[in-house]
Amino acid sequence: MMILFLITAFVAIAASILAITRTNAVHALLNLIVSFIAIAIILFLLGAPFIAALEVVVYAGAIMVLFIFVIMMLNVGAETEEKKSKWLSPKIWIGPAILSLVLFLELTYVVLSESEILLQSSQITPKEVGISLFTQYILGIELVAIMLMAGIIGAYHISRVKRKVKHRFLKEE
Amino acid sequence: MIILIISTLMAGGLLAWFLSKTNAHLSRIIALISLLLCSAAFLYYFITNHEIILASSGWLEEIHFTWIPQFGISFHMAMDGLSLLMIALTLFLGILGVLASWKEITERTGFYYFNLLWILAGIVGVFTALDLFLFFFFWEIMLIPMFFLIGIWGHENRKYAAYKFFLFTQASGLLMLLSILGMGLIFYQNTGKFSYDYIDLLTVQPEGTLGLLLMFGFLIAFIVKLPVVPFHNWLPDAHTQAPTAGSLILAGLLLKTGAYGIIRFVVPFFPVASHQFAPYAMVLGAIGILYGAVLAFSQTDLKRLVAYTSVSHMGFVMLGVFAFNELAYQGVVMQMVSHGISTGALFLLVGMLYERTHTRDLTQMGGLWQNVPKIGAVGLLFAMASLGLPGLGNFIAEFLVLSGSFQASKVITAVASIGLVLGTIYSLRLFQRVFQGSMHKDWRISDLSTREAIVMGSLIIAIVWLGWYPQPVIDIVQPTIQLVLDQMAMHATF
Amino acid sequence: MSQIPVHYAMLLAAILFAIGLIGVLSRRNIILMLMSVEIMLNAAGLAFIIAGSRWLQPDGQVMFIFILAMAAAEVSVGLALIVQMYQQHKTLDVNSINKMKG
Amino acid sequence: MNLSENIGQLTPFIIMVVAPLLLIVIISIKRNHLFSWLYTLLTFLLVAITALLAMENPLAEIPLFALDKFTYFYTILFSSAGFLIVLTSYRYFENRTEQKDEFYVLLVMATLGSSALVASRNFVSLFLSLEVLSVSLYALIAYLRKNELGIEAGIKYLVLAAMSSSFLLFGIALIYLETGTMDFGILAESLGPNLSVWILGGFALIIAGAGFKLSVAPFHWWTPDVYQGASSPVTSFIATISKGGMVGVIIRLFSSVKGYEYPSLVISISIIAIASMFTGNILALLQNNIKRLLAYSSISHLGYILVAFLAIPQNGAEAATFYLVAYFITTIGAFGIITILSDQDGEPESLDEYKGMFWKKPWLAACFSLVIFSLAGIPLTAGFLGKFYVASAGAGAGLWILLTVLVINSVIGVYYYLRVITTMFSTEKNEKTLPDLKLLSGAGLALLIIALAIIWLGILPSGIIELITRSTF
Repeated sequence: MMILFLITAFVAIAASILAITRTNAVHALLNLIVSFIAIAIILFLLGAPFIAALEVVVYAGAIMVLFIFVIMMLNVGAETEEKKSKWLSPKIWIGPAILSLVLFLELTYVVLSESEILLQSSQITPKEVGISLFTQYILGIELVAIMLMAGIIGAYHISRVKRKVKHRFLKEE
Repeated sequence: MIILIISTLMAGGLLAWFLSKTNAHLSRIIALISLLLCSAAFLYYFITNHEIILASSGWLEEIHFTWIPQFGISFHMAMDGLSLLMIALTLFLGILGVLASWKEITERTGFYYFNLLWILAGIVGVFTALDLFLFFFFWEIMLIPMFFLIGIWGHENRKYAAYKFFLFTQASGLLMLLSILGMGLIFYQNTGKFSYDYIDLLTVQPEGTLGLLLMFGFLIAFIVKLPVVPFHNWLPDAHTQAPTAGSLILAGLLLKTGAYGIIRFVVPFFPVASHQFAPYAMVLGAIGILYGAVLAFSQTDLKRLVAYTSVSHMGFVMLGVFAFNELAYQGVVMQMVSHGISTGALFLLVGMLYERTHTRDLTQMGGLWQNVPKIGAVGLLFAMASLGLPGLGNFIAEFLVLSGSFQASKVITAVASIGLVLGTIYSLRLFQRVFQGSMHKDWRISDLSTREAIVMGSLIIAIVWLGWYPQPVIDIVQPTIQLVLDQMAMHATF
Repeated sequence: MSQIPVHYAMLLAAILFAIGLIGVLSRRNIILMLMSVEIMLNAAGLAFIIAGSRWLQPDGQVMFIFILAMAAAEVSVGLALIVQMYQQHKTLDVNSINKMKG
Repeated sequence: MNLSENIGQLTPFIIMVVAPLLLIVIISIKRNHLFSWLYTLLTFLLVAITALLAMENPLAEIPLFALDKFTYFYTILFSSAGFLIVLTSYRYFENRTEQKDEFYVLLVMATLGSSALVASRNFVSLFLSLEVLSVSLYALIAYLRKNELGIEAGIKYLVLAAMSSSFLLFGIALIYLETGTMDFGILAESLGPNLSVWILGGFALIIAGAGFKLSVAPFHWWTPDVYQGASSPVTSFIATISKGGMVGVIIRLFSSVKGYEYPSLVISISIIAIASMFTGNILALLQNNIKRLLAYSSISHLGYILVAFLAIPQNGAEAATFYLVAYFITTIGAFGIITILSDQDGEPESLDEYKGMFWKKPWLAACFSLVIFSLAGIPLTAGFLGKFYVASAGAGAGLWILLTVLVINSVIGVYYYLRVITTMFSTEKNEKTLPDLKLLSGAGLALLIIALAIIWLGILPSGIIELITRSTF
């Protein structure tokens, strides 16, 4: 249990350090995703499986995809063209790959061992969280709704392009 | 009565400002009319009540409303003999100020008279406020219009002078605010309710170091205004750069608020502390007398010269106030009034000469007597007043102060008396340089106009009257002096 | 109570937080700065889960969900701003857009 | 627990939730700037009125939030401030070709965030309200997209705000970890006389996060850039409502956990207060850009408010609130005037553009002078009474060192405020023409209200003090 935690923690820290030291945004992003997945496993170990799933789905999934989207959208110009060839060099992907491998092995071990770890992981069940969320924190949900609304309006207003530019990624704009 | 004067002045100021768009001349007339109205009301009040005024020993007229009850602040104003006298001086010099700027101010007249009248309103408020918060309020109200007056209509270096004036007085004023808060707090701790009322705070009597600290808060504000030597720095600049009426009001009235503050607040609030501090204060006063006189002697700028004489004259006030006896206090009050008149007159003269010659430089002038004998005669009279010639108001004042302070400290008084000799030297130098000697330029200038003659004439009457028959002034302020001395006797042991 | 000592877990959160902070302060590429902020937010979320599991309360997890939502909203506006900035300045370097001084 | 029973108490908030959503729907059908403007004015007015009505009968216990008089007072303050900001800015946005209506939507949402922030009695709601406010602000700061400075300011603010939010969150997490609660009331009970390292660390991080929002030194670096880059109505909003929300919730937190009883907290807040006063005032001395000058001056004003914080047992909460009211009116007035004087080319930011303004536009310049005097704390204005209130509370709590610093800073402050005044009264010729103000326009009305309010608070403050005393703790 403890050993699992330490390994995952090491992966998370290593991936985060790699993420903030990369010069290329996409490489940083790859590392960041690994870091988030590592944190998801830690959340799982801490007894919050639901949150662990959310971490993977929303953070490592949705938010990071948003980043990738923007990075790719902005990647225009000659300088990036020449870098493109280096993207696939092993130097870049070997780090995240190793870290991911460690996480994968760990997960496999957890799943196969079906030990007390899985049992423990649901001390606070998603049901409890849900009940709490929709009773005690119902007004918080309302505020989050408003916040997301403000985010949508703001993002829409700021990024709206007046000139009808046909961008290679955003044809329908 | 008090309210009437203050509100008339404020309303007159606003009116003068608003109407200046249609006719610039109108604002002068409105300013004059509102001042005359106030004076008339004041005279009427004085004549109908003069028996009570001379007989009573307390507050003549009291206005008391609750204002901000949460802080125990009330709208409390009252007038006693001292206030009455100072209001009279304010109105008198105010009228002269308006008359003096009749020709001098040609631009932006409306706003000018607005400022002028609001300064006067602030000064009247300072002289009558009995709630310390209210007092501070008026203390600041007279500051801002003065800042504009110097900053907009002043001479070449006006911005610098205005800033200096404002920062000096504002900084010291805020220290006073802290002291006021401290007094209120002690009162709160003693009685469980907040009050900034003068009468209430008289009972506070803080002791020891605390008393000294609180006293310094007040005292610094007042001696900056007065000004006493280490804090006099702003004065020559402000006086020199201000327009004539500005210098008149600065010297004649604003400096007096400092003296008034010491008599009214510092000594009664902190008899013990001020008694401890008295020797130093008297030394400061004596230094002021000598320092002002020496510097006055070495000036070449006419206005600066007169400004430094104020420093010297106000040294007498400082000396007298901290002598703590009746004689000295009578002298202080006399000095306040007669200095207001004599220095005011000198500033007016300088202003008149400047209007005609466009210079304030002593080295440029000389031999003006042939051209303008009337101005010369008036100048001679007020130079004499300034040096303390018997028969004129200043003599009585200085004599009383010196004989009063002699009882308190012989050495300091003796040193201070040298100031009288120096006063003679600089006054005569002033007169000689301007009016006698050879003419450096071929001045062709006119003598006193009727308006100016009225102004100077009334000043001459006032100063001569003070010199020959000062008793009414002394009688009027007697109750106030008695109050201060009683407070002193009650709490401090000599 | 999970078997992982609270202080170890908090140490991890703190380290991640510090890494994120260093990232924000040292990187000049605006996208990387935003990513570093995400690391910081994530570390804070982790700390909430640890605290929640210590007290066996769902509040920590609720808070994490809220942080998640906030991060999403922030990133969406932030990326919109970045796109706009890139269109105006053709750069992602925050130093080179620094027009205001004083 | 039952929300439907307390519907009357919730009305102001419901209006602020529903109104912007409805406006979005209306915008999507047809855009009309005048309509959006009037609609928003009406919204703020309704919020203020319903909050005033709800104030009569407060104390509804609902989860996360405290709907007490304090909350309603601040809600009224915020909605009135929002009203005035909107009132001044019609022509400002009309003159720009951008799409204008989203501004109003975001403004109301941000005001909701600020009001909810004050109402928070739980760290969860504190965080969420703060984020509603912040997310709306990111877009508002960069609202004029053509303005490069706006985008720059928006990005700076976003990164720093997100960073400060994570500080805040980590701090909350530490406190939660140690005490097991995020509710202010329960937290107050579980704090012992000595704070553990974790809780101290938590508070330190919370102070850092909150200090960023309040823009007090040393967390103030963003302030001048954002003030300059954002459009004036938005700057006005940041300077007032956004900071006011934080002040309100900190007062609530500080007085419920009795923060003034812990020496470590008192010392750190004192240091922050002193640093803010000096930093703000000294850096403002060097400024020639009026918006940056006001930014630095706002840093020092927040420093003054912090002094009142430490005097919470001695009317400090009232003093801070009163100071805030005075600061609100004054700041909205200052930025309102800049807004009014803006034209298509931009805003009059350089001090030189105000040269001799008094002789060309006496009314506007007189209003501006009044505002500046109020900022400087000269009697007859609201600012003076605010300062007096703070000083009196501070004196009551025996904070003489802080008060001395306050006095020194007031004098330093006077110097640069006077510079603005003398510039306006300067008799030098200035070719630059400033746009006219129609007295009967919304902006004219707003200025009139502001000027009257400054004088009213400066002369007869007892009514509002009474109200504040009844609505604070």
